[in-house]
Amino acid sequence: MITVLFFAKYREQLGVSCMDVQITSALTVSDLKQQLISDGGADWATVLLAENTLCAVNQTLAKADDLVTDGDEVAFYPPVTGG
Amino acid sequence: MITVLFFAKYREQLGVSCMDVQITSALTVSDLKQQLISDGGADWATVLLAENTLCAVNQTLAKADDLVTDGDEVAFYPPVTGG
Amino acid sequence: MQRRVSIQEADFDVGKECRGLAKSSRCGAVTQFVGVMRDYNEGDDIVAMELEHYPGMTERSIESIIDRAAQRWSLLSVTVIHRVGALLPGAQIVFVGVGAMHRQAAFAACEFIMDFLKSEAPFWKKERRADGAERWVDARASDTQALDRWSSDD
Amino acid sequence: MQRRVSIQEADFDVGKECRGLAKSSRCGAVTQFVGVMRDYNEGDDIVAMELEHYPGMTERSIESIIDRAAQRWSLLSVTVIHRVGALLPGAQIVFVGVGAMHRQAAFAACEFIMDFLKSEAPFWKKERRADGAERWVDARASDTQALDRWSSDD
Repeated sequence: MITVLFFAKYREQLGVSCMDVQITSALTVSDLKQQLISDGGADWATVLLAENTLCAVNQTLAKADDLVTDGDEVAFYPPVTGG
Repeated sequence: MITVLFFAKYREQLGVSCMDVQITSALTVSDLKQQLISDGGADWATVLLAENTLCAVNQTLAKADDLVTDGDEVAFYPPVTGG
Repeated sequence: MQRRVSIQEADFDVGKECRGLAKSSRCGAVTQFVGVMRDYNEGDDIVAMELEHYPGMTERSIESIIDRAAQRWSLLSVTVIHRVGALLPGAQIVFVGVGAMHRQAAFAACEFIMDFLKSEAPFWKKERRADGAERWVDARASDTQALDRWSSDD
Repeated sequence: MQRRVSIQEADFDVGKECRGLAKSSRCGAVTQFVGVMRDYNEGDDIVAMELEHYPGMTERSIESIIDRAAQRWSLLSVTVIHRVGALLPGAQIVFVGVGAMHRQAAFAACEFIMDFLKSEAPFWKKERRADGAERWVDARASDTQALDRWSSDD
């Protein structure tokens, strides 16, 4: 099981801030997105496939082909606007 | 008559912070230095002819051939070290 | 090097932070940046703001930025404070302070940390306009461009 | 633009100066530099310092530097405070603060003003060493070199 987090605009658009997701084996960030979209539908595709959507695995910025394994914390969020 | 000021190391070396100087007509900063050296002697030459000695006329940085006229305030000082 | 990172709802005291940064007897220069909430953005009057962050990752991200700055310049102290939660116009949002022996390092590191914080640290601003509408602030291309200068050699 | 220049023996309050710089509702960025007296210089322990200045010309010189910065960047507020008289290690010597809408202008102008203050404003430092000897501090070539970057176009 992994934990998936959403922040800011994405949290509002999906109505979810935090969810547990079952994965059968290690998979890439891309694969995880596809799994979430097949479970969630069109809104999820809009958020997760947006060109500038960022992903962090275990609180470190991750790329599309980085691996997600059991127990990981994965976050999806829009470009940051702090400071 | 003009007023001549000395600051920091030069004030200490010459033992003078402020003096009134009679000038007969407008003269350049260079000419003023020569007049002060002929009145003051070797110590004055050391200070006034040092390569990095700065001169301000009426509180604005001045060059060797800038003019000094009656009533002016002239200052000689070493490179600045504030901040 | 002395390092302090704080994510907090409470306001901060710039004078106190400055004294903390200058504690080392070798410290000759303290540079500080304070980001302040404006009442105007992208053509609209803004009456309030909500700052969201990613707890845990925010701190890690800022610590990583500070480490990179400390590898690049000789620093004695760094403090980064970022507020979260509800803020009103005029409020202090972010503090970046750097203490060093010499001013060039203090200036460069302070701007470096601020530039990377703007583009890497997971914070998001939501503005409330005078007409009551809310909107998430968009990231600015100029903040990404600001990083370019740090990738060339000094 | 709001401008404040003060040459004073008294210490200054960085927090208060910061609030003063951020008064405009358009102000989004405040950058501040604080120069601090070190207890060590050119290989010697320093126990005290005396700061001399040229009253009148100092203020004019700093105002001229601020004016040049304001022509180059869009600024909302500038404060420069420089202490004179007797100072001990750890003392705050100089404050340069700049308020602007955006951080790039605030950073650049703050460093510009500090660089020119260092090479133009008529202040002189005399240090007293631990052994009682006194010496006038020599100007540093690096402070003259720091001006070079401001002569090229940005």
